[in-house]
Amino acid sequence: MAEIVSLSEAIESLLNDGDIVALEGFTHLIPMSAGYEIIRQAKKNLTVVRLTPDLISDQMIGMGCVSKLIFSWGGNPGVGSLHRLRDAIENGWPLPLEIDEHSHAGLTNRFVAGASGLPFAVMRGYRGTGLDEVTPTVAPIFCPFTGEELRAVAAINPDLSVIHAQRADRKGNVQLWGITGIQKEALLAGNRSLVTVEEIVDELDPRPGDVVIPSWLITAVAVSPGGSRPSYAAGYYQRDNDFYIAWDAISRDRETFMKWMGENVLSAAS
Amino acid sequence: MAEIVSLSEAIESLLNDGDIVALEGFTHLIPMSAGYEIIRQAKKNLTVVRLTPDLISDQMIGMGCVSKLIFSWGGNPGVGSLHRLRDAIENGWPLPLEIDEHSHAGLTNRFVAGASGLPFAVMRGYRGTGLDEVTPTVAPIFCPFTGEELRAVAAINPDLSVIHAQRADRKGNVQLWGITGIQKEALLAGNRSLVTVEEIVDELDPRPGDVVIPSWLITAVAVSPGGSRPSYAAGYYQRDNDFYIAWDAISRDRETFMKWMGENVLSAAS
Amino acid sequence: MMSIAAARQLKDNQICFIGIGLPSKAANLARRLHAPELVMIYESGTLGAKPSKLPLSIGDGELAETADSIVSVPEIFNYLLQPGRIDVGFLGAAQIDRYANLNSTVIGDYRKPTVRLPGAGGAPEIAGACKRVIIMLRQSPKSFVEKLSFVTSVGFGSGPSDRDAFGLKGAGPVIVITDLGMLEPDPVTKELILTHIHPNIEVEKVIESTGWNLKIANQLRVTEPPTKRELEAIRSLVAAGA
Amino acid sequence: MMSIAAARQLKDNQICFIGIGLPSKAANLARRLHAPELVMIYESGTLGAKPSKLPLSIGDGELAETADSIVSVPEIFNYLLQPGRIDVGFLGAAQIDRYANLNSTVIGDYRKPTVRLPGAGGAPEIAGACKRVIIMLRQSPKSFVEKLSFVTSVGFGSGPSDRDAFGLKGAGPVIVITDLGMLEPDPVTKELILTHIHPNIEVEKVIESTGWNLKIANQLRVTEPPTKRELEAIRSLVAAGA
Repeated sequence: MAEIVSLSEAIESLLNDGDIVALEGFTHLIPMSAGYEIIRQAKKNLTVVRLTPDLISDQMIGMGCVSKLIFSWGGNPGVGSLHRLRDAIENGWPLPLEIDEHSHAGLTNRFVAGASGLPFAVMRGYRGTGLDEVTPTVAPIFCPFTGEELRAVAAINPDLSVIHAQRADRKGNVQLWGITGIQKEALLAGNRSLVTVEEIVDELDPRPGDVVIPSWLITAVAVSPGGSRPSYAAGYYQRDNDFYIAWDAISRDRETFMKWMGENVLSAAS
Repeated sequence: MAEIVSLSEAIESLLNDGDIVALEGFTHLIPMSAGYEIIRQAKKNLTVVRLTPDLISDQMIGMGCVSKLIFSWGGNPGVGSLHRLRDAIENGWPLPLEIDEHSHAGLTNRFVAGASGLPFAVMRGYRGTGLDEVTPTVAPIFCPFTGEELRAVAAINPDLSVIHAQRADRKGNVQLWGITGIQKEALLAGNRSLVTVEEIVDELDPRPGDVVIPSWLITAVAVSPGGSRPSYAAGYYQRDNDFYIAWDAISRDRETFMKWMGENVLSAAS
Repeated sequence: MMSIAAARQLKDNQICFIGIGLPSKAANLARRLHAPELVMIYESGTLGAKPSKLPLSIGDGELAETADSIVSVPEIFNYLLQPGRIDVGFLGAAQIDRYANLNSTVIGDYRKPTVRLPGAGGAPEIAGACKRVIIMLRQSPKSFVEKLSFVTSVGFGSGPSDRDAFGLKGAGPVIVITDLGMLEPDPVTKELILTHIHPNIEVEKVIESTGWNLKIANQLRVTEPPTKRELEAIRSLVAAGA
Repeated sequence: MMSIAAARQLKDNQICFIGIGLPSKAANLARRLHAPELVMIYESGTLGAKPSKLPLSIGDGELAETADSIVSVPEIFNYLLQPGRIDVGFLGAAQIDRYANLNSTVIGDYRKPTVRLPGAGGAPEIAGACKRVIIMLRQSPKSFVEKLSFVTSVGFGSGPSDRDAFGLKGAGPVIVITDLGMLEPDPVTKELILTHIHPNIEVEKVIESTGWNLKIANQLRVTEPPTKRELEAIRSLVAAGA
């Protein structure tokens, strides 16, 4: 059964330097506040897994928490580049960044395999592309019935998987709705898991399109109102599109970025 | 986009003698009326696919529509045997019945592979069991990353997949809720698909726990009120447990069975 | 006695994979006694169902209505059962052998069966993936056999190393509860040993009802008789109807 | 002109896989013109979204709120895209070659890139599995290149037989729409041929903007100029804001 703890306790007890950590939320319900807490606790040498690294990974990379990134699309959605991600790959600043790169479908299936307790998943993809050559977690596999050549992708089982959700009840059952993306699979693939939530309520009244994750599948739940900003939580607040656009200028320059992080993240309480 | 047609038209135009037909509904929303219509149209030489063959398959087998059964649990739930199924396997009456037999997990993954456009799915299972030896649609497969031995199951893509749902709108979008089982995967695995529904409504108002299948994934929708009886449709009618118990006596004897089918199915309008 | 003995095996907050019949009765009994927070999972996809009466089928409406959440059948098998997230799985069968392998497929030859049984259902993966497996089965020479007609589900295969060899993740069967007593696998050989006899049952009766040369534990115990509270709970459960 | 030309490629009732930017603009334009029942699918999981304005990201709240249904990301890729159920996929890229292969990964060496681009996202499987692929890309010698830095998505590989060899199910790219004109694959060789130039564009300009020796169709046509209705629709769409 999930323990209900504070966000800072959760990151302190569940995440170690050198861990593989997945932070999921496909454009919606991105666990931003967990990322801030990881930065405040100056975790090091992390392998971050995320389909769309987004601002959360840009910040963790720029602050030197990340030595490897497993991803499938590393941009600022609708805006352009992630400048901290680019600076790390192109110039090794603040640290060199190793990458393990997939398509969305490929990384999705790595999570599905991880959630299913299998060492790999099978898919139609990669053949003829450059990723097929450069990515070691992709391999040929042949159908034992038809002989057809397909691709296997290696399962991913993060040490810790973090997602953000709208609500939990007092037993730690979690409810999310709207675009629910890859969150369930990412959570189930994790050896440990943390769900940050907008609020804890007495009763999770059913909602159309909701996904309810029982407490017994979760390690810890932490309350973190606004924990997705500048991403959004359907029913709670909207996506701050202006901030995504503003991030381009903030993150483009190393000093401006460090100053912003100091003022807005490092000095903030969790 | 799905065409809205009558049940008899649907079975006539979508199902041919010799076809592979999946009829799904895991204990709930079993497409019974579609089975009755198949019997009335005296379809022959069908391969029926169903995790839990249940009364619907017992009747189709007893009436001589079925030459092969692909299944994973062939009993009368909570009651005992399916006597027509047993009579066909044990005594070849009315026709010999070929079987391709799996575990629930195995047949589930055959539908998942079929729905995913893959020739097979990978799972942990079968090793050490008799099914591993007698079932040709199971084969060893090895993880290209870890070397671990697992099992592949062949995809299944029925010529026609039939499910029952609570409602559709006038465009043919379908909504079901409650226990939704393997229905979505079975439907998507089919080369053609038919959904029988309790009613057609102007607007599918969202419901907690509902599954909405867009019209463009469905070949035809047919209205069939009470189409699941004696199974049930959550929100419409309850499971007729008494009839499941009564079926044991009706089906035990060939003549009693034929008489019941004549009076209750063959002479009824669709 | 069987369902009471099985109910006692369950602890509060455990996650149990439940089939219809005796397992469902045992789990619902435990929930009314010492394990109110037992999480019951039916393979139809209902998680945390809290039925007020015993369901006839795993698809009964009340299971869905009282569940914490309902998931698809692929999720049940691929996301919940296969990765080993379930604490306890219950199984029955038509036949069992000394290594707790089970047959629920056929009696006689597979291609020309004397009796065709319903088949595997969820059993092989429950046997393979649950952390612990509890088997419930009435004891007779026809059900406790030297050699199964068909291996539907693997207990310990042909001995202590087979589960590892087959890549089965769970610990396998931990106890077999019958109408006469209880058998547990020997920690080393994994052969089933009679460790308990139920009150008023003779050991000879158990030996006669076993189709193989049954080994008896050095310290054979008598199952604790049903308490008044257990008997009342079972009566009220049965009275609520199927 | 690019989004109007792309919108014209779409037919009513088609199922389209949409990315943000030009594709989203083109599809929403088609929906306001000749294809009101166009089904728009965003890879975030929204099926049949009907946004009133152009979304900034594929996760914008309005896409979810106006969708017929929302499915998980595994469902989008495994159940809908991979089996070839999508009629039209849109792609952009940083580079394209004469066989309509696309690069959105890096400029320069993969291990030591000059410019690191966002990467593959949904593109490789959109290119592989949609029945038809429409590519939208501004034309310049830097984007229309003899050799890609990296093959992110396969158009026709190195010629007409590669899609079959790679097991790709869809027909591949059917048209490349640029700011200067439109290119279509030769039915036999699959090399991109200039088939249309936009109004007031010189053929020389197109040739100069292409990094390979561009072939011109025997019957080169001029793209039909935007109609008044098209221009009004695009203005109202832009006015509704991002």
